[in-house]
Amino acid sequence: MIRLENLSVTIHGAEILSAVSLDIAPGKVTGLVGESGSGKSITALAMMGLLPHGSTASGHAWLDEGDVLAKPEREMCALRGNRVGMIFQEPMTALNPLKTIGDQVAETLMIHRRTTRREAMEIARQRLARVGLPADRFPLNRYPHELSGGQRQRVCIAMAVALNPELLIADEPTTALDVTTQAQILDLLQGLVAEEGMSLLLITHDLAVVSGMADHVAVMQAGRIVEQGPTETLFRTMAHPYTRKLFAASSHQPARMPQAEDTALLCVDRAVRDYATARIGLFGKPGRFRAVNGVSFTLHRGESLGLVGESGCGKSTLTRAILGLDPLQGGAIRLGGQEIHAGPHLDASIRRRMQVVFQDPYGSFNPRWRVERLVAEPFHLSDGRPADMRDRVARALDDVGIEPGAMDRYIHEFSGGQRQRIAIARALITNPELIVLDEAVSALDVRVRAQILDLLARLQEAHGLAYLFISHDLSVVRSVTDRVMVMKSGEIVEEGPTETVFAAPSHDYTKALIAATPTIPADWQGEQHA
Amino acid sequence: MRPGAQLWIGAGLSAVFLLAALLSFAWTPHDVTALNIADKLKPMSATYPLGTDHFGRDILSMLMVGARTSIAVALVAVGIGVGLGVPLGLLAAANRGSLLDEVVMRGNDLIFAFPSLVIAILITAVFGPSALNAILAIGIFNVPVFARVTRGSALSLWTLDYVLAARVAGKGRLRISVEHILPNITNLLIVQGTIQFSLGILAEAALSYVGLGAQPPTPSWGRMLAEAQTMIYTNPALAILPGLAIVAMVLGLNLMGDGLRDLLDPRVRRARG
Amino acid sequence: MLRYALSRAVSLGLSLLVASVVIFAVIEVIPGDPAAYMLGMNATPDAVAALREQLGLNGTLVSRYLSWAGGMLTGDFGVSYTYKVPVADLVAQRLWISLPLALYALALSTLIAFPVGLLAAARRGGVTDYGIMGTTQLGIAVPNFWFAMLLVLVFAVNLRWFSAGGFPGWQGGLLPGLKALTLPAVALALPQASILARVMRSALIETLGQDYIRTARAKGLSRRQAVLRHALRNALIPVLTIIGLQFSFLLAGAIIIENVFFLPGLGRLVFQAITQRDLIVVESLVMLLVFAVIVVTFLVDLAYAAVDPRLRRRT
Amino acid sequence: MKQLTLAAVLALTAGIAHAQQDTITLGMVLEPPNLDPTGGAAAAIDEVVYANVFEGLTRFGPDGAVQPALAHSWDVSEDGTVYTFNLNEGVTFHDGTAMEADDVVFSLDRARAEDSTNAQKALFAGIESVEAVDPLTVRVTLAEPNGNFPFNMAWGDAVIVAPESIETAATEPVGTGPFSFSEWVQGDRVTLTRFPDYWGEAPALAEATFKFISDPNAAFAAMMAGDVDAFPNFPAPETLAQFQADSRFKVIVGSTEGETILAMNNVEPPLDDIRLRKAISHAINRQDIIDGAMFGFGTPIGSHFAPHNPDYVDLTGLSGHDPEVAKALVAEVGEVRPLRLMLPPPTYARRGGEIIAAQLREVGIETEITNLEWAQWLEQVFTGKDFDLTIVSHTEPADINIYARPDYYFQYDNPEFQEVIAELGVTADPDRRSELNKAAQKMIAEDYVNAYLFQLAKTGVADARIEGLWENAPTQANDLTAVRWTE
Repeated sequence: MIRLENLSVTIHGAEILSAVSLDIAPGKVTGLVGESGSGKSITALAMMGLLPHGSTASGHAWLDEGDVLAKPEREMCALRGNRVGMIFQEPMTALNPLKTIGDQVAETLMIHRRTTRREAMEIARQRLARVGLPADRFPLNRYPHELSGGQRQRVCIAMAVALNPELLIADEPTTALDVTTQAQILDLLQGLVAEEGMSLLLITHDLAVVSGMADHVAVMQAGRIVEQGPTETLFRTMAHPYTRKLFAASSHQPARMPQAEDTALLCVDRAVRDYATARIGLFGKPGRFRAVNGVSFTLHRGESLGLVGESGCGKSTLTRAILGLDPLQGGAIRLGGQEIHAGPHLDASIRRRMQVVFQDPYGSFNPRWRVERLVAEPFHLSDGRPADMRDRVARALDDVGIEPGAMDRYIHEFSGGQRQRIAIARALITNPELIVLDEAVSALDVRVRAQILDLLARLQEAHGLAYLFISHDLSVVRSVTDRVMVMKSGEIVEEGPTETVFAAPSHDYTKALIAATPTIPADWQGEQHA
Repeated sequence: MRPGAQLWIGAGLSAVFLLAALLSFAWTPHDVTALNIADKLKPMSATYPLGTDHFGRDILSMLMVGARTSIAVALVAVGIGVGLGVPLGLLAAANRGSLLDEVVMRGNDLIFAFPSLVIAILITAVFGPSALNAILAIGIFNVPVFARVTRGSALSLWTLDYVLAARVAGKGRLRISVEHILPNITNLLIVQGTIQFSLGILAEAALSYVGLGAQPPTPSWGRMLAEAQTMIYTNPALAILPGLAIVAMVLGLNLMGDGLRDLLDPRVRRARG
Repeated sequence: MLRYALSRAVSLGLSLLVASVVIFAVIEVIPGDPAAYMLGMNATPDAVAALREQLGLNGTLVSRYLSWAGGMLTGDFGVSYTYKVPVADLVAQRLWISLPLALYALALSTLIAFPVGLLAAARRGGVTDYGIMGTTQLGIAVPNFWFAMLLVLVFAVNLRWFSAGGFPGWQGGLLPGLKALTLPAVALALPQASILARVMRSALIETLGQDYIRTARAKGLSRRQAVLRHALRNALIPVLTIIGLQFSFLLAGAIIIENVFFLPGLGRLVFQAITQRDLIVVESLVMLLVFAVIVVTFLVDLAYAAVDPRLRRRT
Repeated sequence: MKQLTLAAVLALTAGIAHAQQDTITLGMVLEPPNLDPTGGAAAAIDEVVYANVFEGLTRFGPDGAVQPALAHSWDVSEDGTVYTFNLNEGVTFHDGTAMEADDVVFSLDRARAEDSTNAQKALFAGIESVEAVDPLTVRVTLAEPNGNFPFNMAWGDAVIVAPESIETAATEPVGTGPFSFSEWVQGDRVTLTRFPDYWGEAPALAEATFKFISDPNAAFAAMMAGDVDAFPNFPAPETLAQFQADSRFKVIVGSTEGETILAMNNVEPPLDDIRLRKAISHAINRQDIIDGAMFGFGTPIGSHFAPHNPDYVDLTGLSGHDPEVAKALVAEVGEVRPLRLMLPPPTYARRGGEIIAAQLREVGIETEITNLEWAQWLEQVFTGKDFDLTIVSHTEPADINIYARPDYYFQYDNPEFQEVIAELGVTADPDRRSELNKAAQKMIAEDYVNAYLFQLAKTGVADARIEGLWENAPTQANDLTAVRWTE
């Protein structure tokens, strides 16, 4: 279909891709996997001729007889959307908010085929139905903001395949989606390839997704393809060390010994949390939406408790209530016997026993403060800075593997992984008994994630910490928690020891979740189990 | 123009006027308060580098002292805007959706609804024309601008994790506003400040053009323009020079504002690249 | 959509009420008695007192406010002290000059700003972009009354293409009227066009960076098609706000320009009314200007909902 | 060089002939608030209607002398308390109604009534009764003899109006004059047209438009661009040189009744000390003020009297420009607080004020300038007397009698002076009156009541081909009865 030959790309002088050669076979699924920053998206954009401002490409991208890189812009326009379609990672912003979904899909047809608007809309209706958005439930005059993330990604797919292109490029199509929606989208893509003879270039950072989808896989590191081959042979052989390291990290199990005591630390008793929705008209009463509906559970000292659920199930609302950021509308939450109620005037003694680590390493720190002041902020709770503040900060940083000299530097000088380590140091500074980890590793690359999980396991043993581990990623939760709770639309639908829940789920929703999570086939990893 | 170039040209131009204003405290080629009718309407010469006006006063000295008036009025007016507007904006953002937020926002819309020049004229009619009243009149209309800019940018910061972390660390809304929010919007306020400063210069010129700004004998560019207007056919320089001074200063400030925004706002720098 | 318009209308009504109280209070405090002004230096005190009675200046503050505010609602704005003509007629007469001038200036400003802003955004970072940015910086920096002076000097006195000012009235047909408004409109339009062009440019650049533009390009749209079909409409929203603000400024802000061109517009009427302490005219006029601004902002809000479907269903 | 090209260009374009020979457009700075001269004091009202639309029993001529008008003659009783006016026959108002004795009775009674809002009510204070003897004769009885009564009846505020049309006089004036009101576009212009059956000699002009241009620059541009034919009181003296240099225009320089003075608050310390007032008078250089503020137009005066008046005495010597004397006097008086100088809007005040402030500073007297609008000046300075110094031009004819009123804003109280004025009021004999006038001038000059600056010049610009415009301004008026185009 398209054969890349020594494709190299530099943007503003920095070399992003160097001598990438890849043959995308027609009618087949080619996987391109690598960590963020490895250049996989740039490869796709180069093929589409959509490289950003100020970049230069060399080498060839043979399509039938012509070299795509050499084609003039007019010919590229005729090619894009017609013979090569592309979808992107962020469905929420990929559609023009001011145009209906019908118009946007029909536009691809009208741009290339000079068809009348009526014909184009008819074809659009069929393609939308084909991608799972039948016109009766999703009329063509709907606007993007009225659809969920998954549904919008389906519209993007409909747009990309409206003219039955020979190649569909999917750049991290499901990374921003929930695991169940991801499974459906991947099935849809596989169906399109099978039924319409389309070839698919699937770009992702998730080895499990690639293992389940691709016929041929290429592994990229820092702008180079380090290894490529048929999927099963590649997983079995893993000739290149980087591939092995990548594989080991994604299935990493931190060594931890459960050391949960039986004394209760955090008790959530029939917690209820409502949101006021927009009021109808100036005088209309604001509507109520129940996000957390009577949740109860107990977290024991030293225990790792997981809370799993898809976005919108209410787990972050529950977390904010536990942290005392939002008031409860019913029930109560007690930490070590003392009740938590929202607002800054919550007694400092309770707050000192609980700390939090957030998801986004880049949003968790005030860019204008030095690391020392960032880590020492929780001292605000122990009314006044302790005399030995600097060396307590140094000890905390050392504890998380950051050299104490970092104290006087600013946060923008650190990588994502280092920032999460500093966030953990901040959480440790007041020797809390419970740390709430709200999607703490979701934003990290798989190898960095493995290191952080090891760190958390070590700290738990050293300080006897209890963890409340909140995540949408089942495989991570499975590897780090003693007990797990599955949450759906505001309620805990299942609870129990992690291994039993994962091995034999009782609730249907849990079953669906586990089935939807892509995993690398066990027998492929026979020879070199980490 | 690279952002740097805009910044330096702008800063250079503004500095020229700032220096002229500061210098005028100590020395001006001629005393602006002394009139000698005999030397009226002289063309440019050695003794009078830019000529003299209809009272025989040296135009260069008038422009220097005029710069002092304009800068003082515009600076204090921006001060009022920041002093009142920023805290209001921070409070409104801290208590989003509360009554205070609604009152601040409605108050802003109301002040914006008033035609600024008409209100300025009213204020000077009530309290009598003077530089102080011009400052008041211009200052009032700076408050909603700063309140709106502060509230807007503060709102987006309140959603960030480090503010949540601070709340988890038990800090109150006021303390968070001062320690976390304010430092991170100062860049924006500096840029907005330069723009409001240049608008202040224009507003002071307009007010003194209709005779409501600084009163004689303190010179002001706007009034020089008004007095020179009738002689524009016989001595055009009289009217053109103060106009050029206003344009140059405001241009300088705006270029500096643009340069600062590009320099301080990483997002713009990335978009440019 | 209707519920959205209704709730906005009610909150605007409230602001109008507050505005009327503020205006009345400020204006009643102005020193200087209209009656004394009208009767001049040799007037005898009892003549002044008689005139005050005649003009109804002696009622209590509250009673005068209620009669004024009540009158405003029914369209009777009272009678001007100095001109002894109903304020409504006076304002209507002057509106026939200020409104066309404001619209003329707004049209000029928009017609210049759109293409210029579009060009600058399309050629971002190029020489044309910096050239345009430089000239718009200059346009903003020029005080419009000074620019008006230069226009009169060049076009009216030297080239004699336009009259130096004054307004022949609309009876003589549209063209002479427009001709008289051309120089003032250009003087007003220059700074506004510069501001609008800059807003247009930054709005477009912001929109061109959005993901859906990349999606459009991936669908096969050329760069130009992507801008026209997708970017332009999304960039319209911030531009609409600025146009709304500019119109309300032009309506009342043209005071000085009306003075330079001795146009008998609303701006000059307010200015003269303040100097003559014709308080009833000042109050009514400022109230009208505030009302006009609030109506314009309301219309801009509705225009938002029309352009952006996300707002339309918001109850 | 610049002036040459400008003049050349204008000469070229002026070629187009003025087709309309019998209409004229007059420029005016201030728009009249309304058109009823008996209801308001604004000079602009008289500038439009005096002698054109409305007429009184008597009227002022171009030289200020009192001439017959609606009353062709009048006789006075020996004791000077009874005046009998004989009215012209066949005089009609513009609405066709006849003008007879009962209209005169109505007008005078209305002006002197208890609730009258006439700005010059004092003119009618002396009247005891007004009766119509017959349709063409009116007898007016005064409480005490008043030689000035015919002079008082010539004022604009004493014009004759009809009861039928007085209601709408403010917006549609109906008078007996040669021109009738035709249209008023507020803020822009008033148009008068010739009244076909005028009782007197018909005017040469068929239509006259008064255009209101307050901005001096716009006034110059309008004159240069030919939008306006004549500007009787041109607001920008600094551009007159340009008109003088241009053959298409002529500059008419005359004098007015406007004595421009630096008024001092004689009651408020330190100005109650005559030495300080004397110092101030000597510190002032009149010629510099005339050149700086009025660009050379204006004649210096030594007392509160119009130079063109036969009884004028040149007392400028008493307060000549002598900084040394002024400094000595100031030293004598000792430390003086900064004096508040309040300036009304006209250019003679705003520009004159800056020059005077500088001149006083040279002799050690500091001043604080505050610019006021007329309304504020009237309330704070004129009625409130809350000021130290102010500059104003008194444009009412022969108004030296204001120094006899202690309550007047500069609060001068000299019984001896009040006797002179009282006697002047009652004597009709011209020689005695001239002696009294001269004594009055000397007295207020020696008391240094105010610093007398200059007589406001009447600087008018007109198309060279227009004749008949007043040169001087004995009263504020634009009498168009004798105006015509020569070509």
